[in-house]
Amino acid sequence: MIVYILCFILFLVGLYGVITRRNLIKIAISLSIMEFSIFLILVLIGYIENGLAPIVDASGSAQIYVDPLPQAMVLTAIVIGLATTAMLMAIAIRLYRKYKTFDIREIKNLRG
Amino acid sequence: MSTIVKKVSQLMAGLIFMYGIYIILHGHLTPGGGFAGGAILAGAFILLILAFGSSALKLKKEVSGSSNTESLAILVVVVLALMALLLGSKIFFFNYLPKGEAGALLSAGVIPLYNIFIGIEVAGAILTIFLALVIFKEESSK
Amino acid sequence: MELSISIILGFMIIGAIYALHAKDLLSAVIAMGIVGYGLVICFLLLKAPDLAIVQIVVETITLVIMVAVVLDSTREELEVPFDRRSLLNRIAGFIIFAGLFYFFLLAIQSLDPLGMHTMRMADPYVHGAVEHTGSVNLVTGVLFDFRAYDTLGEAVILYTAALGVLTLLRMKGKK
Amino acid sequence: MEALIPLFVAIPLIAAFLIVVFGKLFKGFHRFLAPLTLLILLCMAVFEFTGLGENSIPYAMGGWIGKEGLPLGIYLVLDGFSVLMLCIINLIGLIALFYSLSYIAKYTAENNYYALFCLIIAGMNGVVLSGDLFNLFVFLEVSVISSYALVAFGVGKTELEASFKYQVLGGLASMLILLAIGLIYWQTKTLNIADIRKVFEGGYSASFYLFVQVLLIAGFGLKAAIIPFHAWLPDAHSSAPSPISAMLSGVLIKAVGIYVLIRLFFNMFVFSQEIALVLTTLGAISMVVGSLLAIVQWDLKRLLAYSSISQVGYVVMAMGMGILLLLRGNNEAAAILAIGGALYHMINHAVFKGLLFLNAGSLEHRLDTRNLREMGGLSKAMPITSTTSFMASMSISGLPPFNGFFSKLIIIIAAINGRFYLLATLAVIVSIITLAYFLKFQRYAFYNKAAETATQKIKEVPFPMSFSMIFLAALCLALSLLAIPSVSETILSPAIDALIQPEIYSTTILGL
Repeated sequence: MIVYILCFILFLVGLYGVITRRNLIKIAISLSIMEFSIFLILVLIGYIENGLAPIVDASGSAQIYVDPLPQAMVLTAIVIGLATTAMLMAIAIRLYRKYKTFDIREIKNLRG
Repeated sequence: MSTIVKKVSQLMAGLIFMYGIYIILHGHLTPGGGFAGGAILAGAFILLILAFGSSALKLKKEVSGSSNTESLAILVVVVLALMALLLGSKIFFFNYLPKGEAGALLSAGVIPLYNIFIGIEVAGAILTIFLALVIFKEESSK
Repeated sequence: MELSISIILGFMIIGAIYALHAKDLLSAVIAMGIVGYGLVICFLLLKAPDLAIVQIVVETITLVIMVAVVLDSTREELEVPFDRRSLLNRIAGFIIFAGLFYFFLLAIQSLDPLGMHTMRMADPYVHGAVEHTGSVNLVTGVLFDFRAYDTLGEAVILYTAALGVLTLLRMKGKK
Repeated sequence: MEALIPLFVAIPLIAAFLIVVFGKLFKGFHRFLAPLTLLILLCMAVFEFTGLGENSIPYAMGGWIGKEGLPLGIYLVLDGFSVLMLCIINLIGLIALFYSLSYIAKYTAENNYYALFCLIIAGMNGVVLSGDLFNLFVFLEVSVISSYALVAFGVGKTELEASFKYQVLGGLASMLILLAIGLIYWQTKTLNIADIRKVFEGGYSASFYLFVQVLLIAGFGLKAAIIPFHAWLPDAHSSAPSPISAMLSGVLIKAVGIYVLIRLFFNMFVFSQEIALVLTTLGAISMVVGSLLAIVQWDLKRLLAYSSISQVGYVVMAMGMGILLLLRGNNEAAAILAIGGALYHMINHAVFKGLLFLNAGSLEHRLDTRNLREMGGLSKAMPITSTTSFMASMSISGLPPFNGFFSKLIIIIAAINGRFYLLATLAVIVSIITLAYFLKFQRYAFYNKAAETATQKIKEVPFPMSFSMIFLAALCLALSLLAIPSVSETILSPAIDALIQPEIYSTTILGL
């Protein structure tokens, strides 16, 4: 259970960052950190003791494999994360050109 | 960038490109697949752009090319998926090609085809994102 | 297994905390890289080579994009002033976080411990999957056959993001 | 019939890809293809609606049909509730798109706009049809990511800032939802909504159950902008281009927020008292606070955005009331009334809030301002805008004979029958406050003495815009007919049945 608890601590670190940081780039980093912790929780859920990586070998003998479904889910989620980060970066660089800063306290409507 | 960097990255980009294609084609046999391979392909292009640099005008042509490529690739994916629906089985995403012998390169029905087109789509999308950022930086710093 | 992953996770947490508190944005981005690459090692230990490959490539590309955004900007972060309001905020935040943590602990008490997973929906994705899909790589089988519709959605998301970035980064909004 | 189900997602996707490729080559291609796509989708939705009746049709993706009651692949489910949502989404989408034909002409990169519009429609159709938790998440991301880009379509300062705020809070919501999905998979080992319910019916640990439900309420509450999760909505909905505001306020927050909450709490979880209380309270708070915040606004679109929070509060509150009444068990008629009222109000809100945002767009199109203080005396210059916005305002404030009156009345009657006297009083008071701030809008925009602006020069908006407004205004009147029992029997009853009898939903999927 200790690994799940550590994962959740990582999640909380990311959440803390999203709430307290005042810098566009750091907010994006915090969101990525939250994502990473959830990926790890999902893969940990699918892990099976002494299981093999989910690639069937040629001999075809019956063996224990880890659960491929959470892995497929995480693969999807990784790509979603890339998409979100790209959009955030596009907005951040655009705002930077307008205000010459990444700090949201300097940007009019984003305060608080 | 210096000549050494350019030469080395030229060589490396070729290797990375080959590796990406390998990953895509063997997606149903070894770890990896369309997503990993496509991202590697995009990485090769990004390396070349970083090493050689380019004018915004030339990059603009490339970005419209990559955007068109990704649109067509994902269109092919949807059409492949729709094919079974239209051919009468009434099933979206039906794996209608023969499965072949498990473990061979030409097996698993439509999966390798999906892998290839998803790979092209991912490469195009990542390249588009990168090029759009670079073009914006060049144009707005003028 | 549990121990080695815990150690790597410890490093990831330290990296994450450093990323949030670094004065320099470039080092913050690189510290995020530590977390991302640590995740790759965890994936390898947990028998998920597909994910490891995708994560390492995607992480690299994310880093390239982020560094490109950060490089020619001011990297200094403004100080957060410390006053009574921020103290109150901190106390409230601490209570909420402690509560979340406590409820998470309670919630996972009854769930399967690490490695004791059983399969219900995923059972056919493993047993007999090779005959059904023809794909030796079970994750590819799930991604492109059993749950191919999800994969279409995923590709569409990346496509949307590319289109969105193109839209957001055009020079003039109105004619 | 069922072969059409995947086409609800596939057709708009294909249209979007074609628009990106050929939009640059042929001029006017996108202006022709996008409305055509939406028209086809609307016809398909209406066709499904007429043919469906009380049934619910599952569709197995890839032909993977489960064995022994265990689902295998991804299921799409078309039942009374989802087909109703499909009709609303595609109808409002079509109207907003038709309106865009002249509104968007002042922006650059028009073909990207139409492509993103098709993608947002595809995402919402996917969410509404999905019977699989993770698949639902994926299509939710498709629709919200395209909405991030559309909010910032004008790339001005305020648009970018609003979009950033929206993205950060939307990203946070997605993380909470993904965590909840992971935990649910951990407990139940399955992702199919009907199958998850089957596992939960067999027993669960109370603390786990509560934690997951709270995560989901926070996640989808952020998407639906229920107070206290509303911070992004006023910015995002007010700075987007007006047709997009109409889409976001009219259907997006319902399709990805309210619809999913209702679907999960009725068809996936077994009812629990605590969560029903939480939903009712959150709904009541949003209803009151949203209207109080709206009354002090001078920015027209911000006023409308806050009023969206308030009206969505009505829907959530009525749903929570419905669950509470069902749990009590002795007053099922009131429960059905509450749920029916919530659905009816949801449809109505999509129509009149869409119309109001289109009105605001017309004013902005001609005057280049959203500030109510800078308007005035426009009732002569823009008669169509003025009349339609008057109808929409009266409808949203709940005056007869418009549709808003009947849906609010049904909710209030249900509250009184269920002995929630406090909630009934609050609903009446909020309705009066709503009337107050819409009278303010009417007075300052149309009937005040003309301000600095020379009103003679202002003309009525072009045909596509005025036609869309007239159509929606007519719909405001027509929807009042839903209050007639025999009409609502055919239109609303299948949706209510799908919700209060989760066995129908489960057995059609698991019984395959």
